[in-house]
Amino acid sequence: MIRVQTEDFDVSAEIAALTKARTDVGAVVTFSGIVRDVALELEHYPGMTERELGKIEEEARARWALQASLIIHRVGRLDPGDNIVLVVTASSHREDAFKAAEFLMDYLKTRAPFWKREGESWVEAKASDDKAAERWK
Amino acid sequence: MIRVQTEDFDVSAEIAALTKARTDVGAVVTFSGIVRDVALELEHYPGMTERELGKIEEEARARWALQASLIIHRVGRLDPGDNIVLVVTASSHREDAFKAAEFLMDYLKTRAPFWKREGESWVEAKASDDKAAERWK
Amino acid sequence: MKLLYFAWVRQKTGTPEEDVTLPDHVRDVGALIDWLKTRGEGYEAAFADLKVVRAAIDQEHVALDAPLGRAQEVAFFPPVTGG
Amino acid sequence: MKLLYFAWVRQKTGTPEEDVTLPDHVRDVGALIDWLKTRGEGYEAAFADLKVVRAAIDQEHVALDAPLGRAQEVAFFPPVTGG
Repeated sequence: MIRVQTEDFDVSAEIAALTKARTDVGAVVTFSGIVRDVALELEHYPGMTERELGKIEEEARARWALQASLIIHRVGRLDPGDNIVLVVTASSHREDAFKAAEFLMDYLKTRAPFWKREGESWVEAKASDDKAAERWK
Repeated sequence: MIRVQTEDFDVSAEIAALTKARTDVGAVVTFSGIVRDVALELEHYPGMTERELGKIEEEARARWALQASLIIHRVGRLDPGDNIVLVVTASSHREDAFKAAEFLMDYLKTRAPFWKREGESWVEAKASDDKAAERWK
Repeated sequence: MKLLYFAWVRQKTGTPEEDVTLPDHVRDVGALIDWLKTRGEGYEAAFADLKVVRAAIDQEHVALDAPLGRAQEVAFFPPVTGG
Repeated sequence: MKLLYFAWVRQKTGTPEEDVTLPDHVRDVGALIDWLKTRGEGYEAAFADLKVVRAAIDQEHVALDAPLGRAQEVAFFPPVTGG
């Protein structure tokens, strides 16, 4: 599942929704990205964002045995301490849940059309993110 | 932080407690282990459990740049769908948070003195868990 | 053809989107960029350093030499920084 | 010396813990196991297959040939299965 939203999210509620009424999920991994020292404005490319996130999720589910997965990305103004992004992966086995969550984050960071602005300056893309994404090839 | 308890835990509340009033945490990874099809009874070695978990956490914090970490393990009777274990790692960088959480789980699985019983039969240790722990050496 | 601009590319071109009719010789993204740069200082500034410009055709990432084909929507933006 | 047993080791010995006074010649975990096996069928069953028995001295994992030294507490249990 994919959601792009201005509202915050609740990690426990999202885990509960994904695992509700199932007894085949043994491992749930979540990644939350949080705004650090400086407030951000998050811009995105509506339409393409959902397509890219959908493709990334599909790719993760082709590579690992997941019972459920979720990507939520917030847009708009975000203050220090605010949540930016949530990835949740649910599997029978912890290794699949961990690997898929890392993959989702690495691909999201390098492929999903979001841009962060801090005050007047746009955040620059990091070479380390490209490198992290490379390892899944 | 280490907790061994019979009560359930709330992932969001634990994340909030770890990251409260900080603006240096950019990445939070959680792992929740959940009971699958069959109810469990979890036995442990009080005293040694806390020591082992403490050592495992200390080792993780020596290896990766973590701002905070938490291990909660439940004991007693647990039904399908119930939480068993929670690991939370908070870092400025996602790679540290991910690696540390995986490490904590791999070491916990092979070193922390807990034993699971399903009905009358004790769950057997898995060679795959030993192998997973080996890679951190 | 619909053109979209995001982040500082949008700020430099001065518009989030526009509809354009391309000259016949503009058949790939590179040629489109060259043509856009003739349209004013803002465009020249936006496309001054192509190492930091990315493109998408119909909401799919493409290289800057990709053919336009029957593209309905072309977008230009900096390397992404979400997550 | 205090001895502790967990999981099926506890079920087989029939006790979760006990205090014992060891003969002088019992100086390592292996010798302790051999001595315990002389104390009855339950102990014999608990220690029949040492591939699946683990030990801790004073709450630290040790190998089955570790010296007892000044151990106050020795525990026996199957490979752990938490998490």
